[in-house]
Amino acid sequence: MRKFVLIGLVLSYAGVLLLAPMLALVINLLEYGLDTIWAAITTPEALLALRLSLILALCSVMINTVMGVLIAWVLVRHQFWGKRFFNAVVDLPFVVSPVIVGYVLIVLFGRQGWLSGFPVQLAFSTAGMLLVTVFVSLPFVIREVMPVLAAITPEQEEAAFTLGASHTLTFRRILLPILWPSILYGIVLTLARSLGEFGAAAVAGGGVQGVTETATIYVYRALQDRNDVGAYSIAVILGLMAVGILILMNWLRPQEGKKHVD
Amino acid sequence: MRKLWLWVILLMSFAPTQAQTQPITLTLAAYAVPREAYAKIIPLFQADWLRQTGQEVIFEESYLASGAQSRAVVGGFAADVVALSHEQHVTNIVNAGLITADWQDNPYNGMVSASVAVLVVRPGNPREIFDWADIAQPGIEVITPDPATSGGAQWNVMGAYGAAYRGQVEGYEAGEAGALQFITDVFINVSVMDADGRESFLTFERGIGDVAITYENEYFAGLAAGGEYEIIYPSSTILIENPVAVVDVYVDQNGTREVAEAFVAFLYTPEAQAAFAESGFRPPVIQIDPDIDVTPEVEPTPEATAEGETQFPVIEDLFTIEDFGGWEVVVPSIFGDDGIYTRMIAEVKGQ
Amino acid sequence: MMQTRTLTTLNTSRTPQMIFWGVRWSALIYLSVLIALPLIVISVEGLRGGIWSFWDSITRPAALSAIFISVWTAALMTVINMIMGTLTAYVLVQYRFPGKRWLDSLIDLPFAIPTLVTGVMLILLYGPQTPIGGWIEDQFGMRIVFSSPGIVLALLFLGYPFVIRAVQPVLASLDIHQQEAAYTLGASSWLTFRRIVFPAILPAMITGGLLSFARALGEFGSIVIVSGNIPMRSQTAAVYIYGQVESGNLAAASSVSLVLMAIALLTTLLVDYLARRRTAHA
Amino acid sequence: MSINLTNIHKGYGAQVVVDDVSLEIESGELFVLLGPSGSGKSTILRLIAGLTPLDQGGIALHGRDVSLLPPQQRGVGFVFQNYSLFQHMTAEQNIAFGLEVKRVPRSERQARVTELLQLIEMETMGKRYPHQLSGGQQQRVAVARALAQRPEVLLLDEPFGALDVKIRAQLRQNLRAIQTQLGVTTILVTHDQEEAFELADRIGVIDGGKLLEVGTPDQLYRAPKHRFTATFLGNANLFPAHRNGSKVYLGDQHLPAPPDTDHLTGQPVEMMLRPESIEIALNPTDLKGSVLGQATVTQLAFAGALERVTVQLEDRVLQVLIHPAQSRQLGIRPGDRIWLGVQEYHLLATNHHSGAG
Repeated sequence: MRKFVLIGLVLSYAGVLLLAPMLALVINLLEYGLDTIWAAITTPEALLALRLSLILALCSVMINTVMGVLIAWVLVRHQFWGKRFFNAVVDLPFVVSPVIVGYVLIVLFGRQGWLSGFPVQLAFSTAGMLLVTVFVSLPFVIREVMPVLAAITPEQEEAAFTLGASHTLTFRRILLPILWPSILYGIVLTLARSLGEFGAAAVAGGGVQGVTETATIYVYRALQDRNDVGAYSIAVILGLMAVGILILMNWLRPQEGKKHVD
Repeated sequence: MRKLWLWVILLMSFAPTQAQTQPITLTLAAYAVPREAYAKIIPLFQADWLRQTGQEVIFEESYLASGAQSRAVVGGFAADVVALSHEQHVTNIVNAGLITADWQDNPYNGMVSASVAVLVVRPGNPREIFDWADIAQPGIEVITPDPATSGGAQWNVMGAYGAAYRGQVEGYEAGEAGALQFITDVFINVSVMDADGRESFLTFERGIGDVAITYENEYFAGLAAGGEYEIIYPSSTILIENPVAVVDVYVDQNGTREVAEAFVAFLYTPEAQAAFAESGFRPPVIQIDPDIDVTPEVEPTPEATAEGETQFPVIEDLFTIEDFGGWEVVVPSIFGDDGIYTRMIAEVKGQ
Repeated sequence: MMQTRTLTTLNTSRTPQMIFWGVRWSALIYLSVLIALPLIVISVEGLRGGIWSFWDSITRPAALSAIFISVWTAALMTVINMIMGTLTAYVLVQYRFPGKRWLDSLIDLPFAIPTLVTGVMLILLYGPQTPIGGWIEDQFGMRIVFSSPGIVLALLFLGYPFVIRAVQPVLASLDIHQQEAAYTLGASSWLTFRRIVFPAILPAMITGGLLSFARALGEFGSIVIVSGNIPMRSQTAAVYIYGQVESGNLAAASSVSLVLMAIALLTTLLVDYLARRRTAHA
Repeated sequence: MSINLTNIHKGYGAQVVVDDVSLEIESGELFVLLGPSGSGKSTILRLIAGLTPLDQGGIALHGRDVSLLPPQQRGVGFVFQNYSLFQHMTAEQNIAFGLEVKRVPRSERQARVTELLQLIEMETMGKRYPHQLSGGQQQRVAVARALAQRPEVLLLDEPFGALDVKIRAQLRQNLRAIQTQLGVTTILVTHDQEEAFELADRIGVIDGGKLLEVGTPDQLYRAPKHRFTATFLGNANLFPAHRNGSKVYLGDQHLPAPPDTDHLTGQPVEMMLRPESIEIALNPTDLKGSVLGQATVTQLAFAGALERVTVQLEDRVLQVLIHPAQSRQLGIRPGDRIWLGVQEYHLLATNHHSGAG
């Protein structure tokens, strides 16, 4: 009896909190009819915005995967002064208001910024948007990889060393396969966060249509332009991407009793 | 489609400094509200420029809140032309040394469009709001944007404040004390303050509030999009003026001075002004040409139509920001850290 | 002693040593540039006018209340989600029921969906013109969106997975024998939960809760859409910062950011400490 | 000489872990490093493998100085206490890994893996993952993996530590057989004296980072030089004694001095009596060896194949092991007075104390 009460309670909470808003969005969109929706999605601006979002997200995933694994490695395996401080600040992007992130970029690289002599145009450019996207999605790979890396005993690597494997070969053949599920999970989280970034990218990029406008900025602007069908359809596309990511996450989420992939 | 992408790639790779025969890129940084108007004006200008010079103009348009746009340009967003809601935002760019010429050196003082602060109510005006005084009544829910983020919101505050200051609001004494009392009573009624003017009006459209303080053009834009509400013209209100300027430093960098100046000049032509009028903007203070019909395509309020009125209604007591010393005085004294409004809002909402 | 030193440095051949240092330095420099640089910028901008102007910026009524609103909405969310999240994790681990897999997948949705879209969805569901939003306003006279319940609701959505994902593995790895032992000793299942299960999962609950708290403090995308943004009433610190940036008041924006970051950093340090303590116990 | 350690030294800060150890190990020998946990024996193994950098001294393998080489270039096979199999690889892949690293052609690799699987008697389990294998099986795979490259030296760090007693005994025999068959020079680290006795050609006893003594199991058991060795390898009754002339004096008793102990004359020494070398009789005339004196039985305990008798000789308490049959024949009970004799005894210098001191 109590079992059913608890299950019912949890299902209704999750339903009201998570499912209902999704349904509201989809229903509101479908009222426009498929032709209108298709037209709204295929406007050049919408496509360019989606394209930019995808490019930024993919680039940020690549950078953060490589650097994330490296940083996780250093934070787990190396001993150095200030390690605990570095360990704590890794989570900072998690909590800094994205608007501030965008504005810091302008303060640093803007026309009269601290580093205005920087050779690459970062303020109000896609490069700058990439930088802030990389920043806000930095912690995910690191945080996923660190515990797994910490759980690997050094003997596995030492065993490989005594068998003649170099450091790089050991990393590739011994560590990477063990870390891979957590890296993938981190990648998916990074992808999701990058795709969804709004505040920082809007401030850092200036939101020029077709140039520095991402899908989320497009949704925001479309709402302002009373282009509700455009806003809802891109929102639903982002939502569908989220669902795709969700499926990936569920598939990849490190599970109990399945620690080692066969 | 394909062609556009090609251009985007091209534009991202190098700065637009092409020879005359090649297409030239003009970057417009505007505030969000006149987007519909520019959507009509830009093709007209492109055709006009092509006809005159044989050169194609490609537009990069950015529409953000006016303050954000101004900051972006100061921060290095190399826009050729800025069209903002608020003179102060252009002044910021001037102060940053990016606009070097006297941008107000034209018959319209650098202003390209105008509007007035108005009240918009639900169909049938159920709460019986007819003038400023009515929105200060207890129990009326008022929507206006946040002056901290929205230039437009400052116009709204100054419209209310100014009308009371001039003794045009029933029940409030003329002068500073009465005006402060009036905006205090109004802001007690304010329930949502969005980041910019358009967002604020959308909130009203979504069913929040009994009355929105907004701009005449916002009302017409909403009406055109199928919104159902009524406009109330206060007997006394402020004339809203929207500046446009060429950013000298950037046009010289981009090699776009000629086309940028031509574009700004084009905004004053009858066809461009007609496009502004269609979107609900009044022409700048000095009538460009009395013969031009600047009637908005959209029918104004039913009452106005009934009276056969097709022009923008005349405001009995129309005042400007200059009556209060201009923005350079008003911004610090009203909206500054220690300004009248800033102290008032902390007190009102802190209760 | 001399000999000692020579031998240690020479022991492993040069290449791995260089890789070792290269890896460390590139990782640390990358972290510093990416994270410390913004931190420095915010600190310098926030403290540019001296400590008193900083103090002045953060004690201004609107700033103080924005920080306060951010903290209480995030705290309320954290408490609710610690309860509902633990319950969800418990149901997911203990019971089998149709739709369990779906529920398990759905929980990560807030991680995946752009928060701006979350805001849009909430308005479409609870806006005053929607059937649900209208009904609630008529029946209870309570407004959801454009008001503080909207903020809490957006944060609840955002923070839901954190506690669940922290508690779930701990619950799953709990020794079933402990619970069985408690049953044989005559303990009711509620007592068993309270005395055996609860103490075991409490650290995970707190870790997940604090993480979601820190995450909620900085939330902007959904809040900017659903909050009423009334200073002193429904304006959160992140939106206040946005307003200050927009109106060109960078010092005030930086000051409030510093306070937010300090709160968040303390929270993450607390999480770190708790996690450390948990592993020490295990 | 297959392995040659010269004055090797390792410390962490002020803590000395390996203190000036020198050792020579013959080709094909199975050498056991025996010591309590924390004695530094594993560290010596890691120093030889190059997994821990050396502070001082030299290590040569088959005449080649490897002191400065990384582990990859030392050509040693290493078996870890917890096996450390690669969890994401099958048994076969684990064994083949080292060959892959050395770029051994596929066919040859396959042949070698099959051969090794046969050697460890796991021909049918090559496709299994470590988590599908028992502890003993994992341990055998680890040995096979270490042997795959035909290393000059095989190092085993407590290889049976995590296994239960029965499997341990069986694996010991396997290992000894494999080692003899391949003739690979082997060092095995353990804290289990029984394991050391069973496997070792020679044993090195280590305590507090110092290599105390080296010898065959028999030597070390019967004639240890150190008190630590005496007590760590089996049980020993130790009593202060002194040697004078051709006699050893143990309190009032005196016994003939063992051969080759002249150098201990005049020094304080300890006499070591192994429990099984003490005889019990009801009459002194029944004793075969030297008479120790008359003692009182205080306790009798069944200890499997033998019976443990605790006796008190004046103020000394001795442990004696006798056959149960003899015990029955004598019919002794606690409180009985019996005669003690000794056939074999050994003298140790007292100042040769164990430990780092």
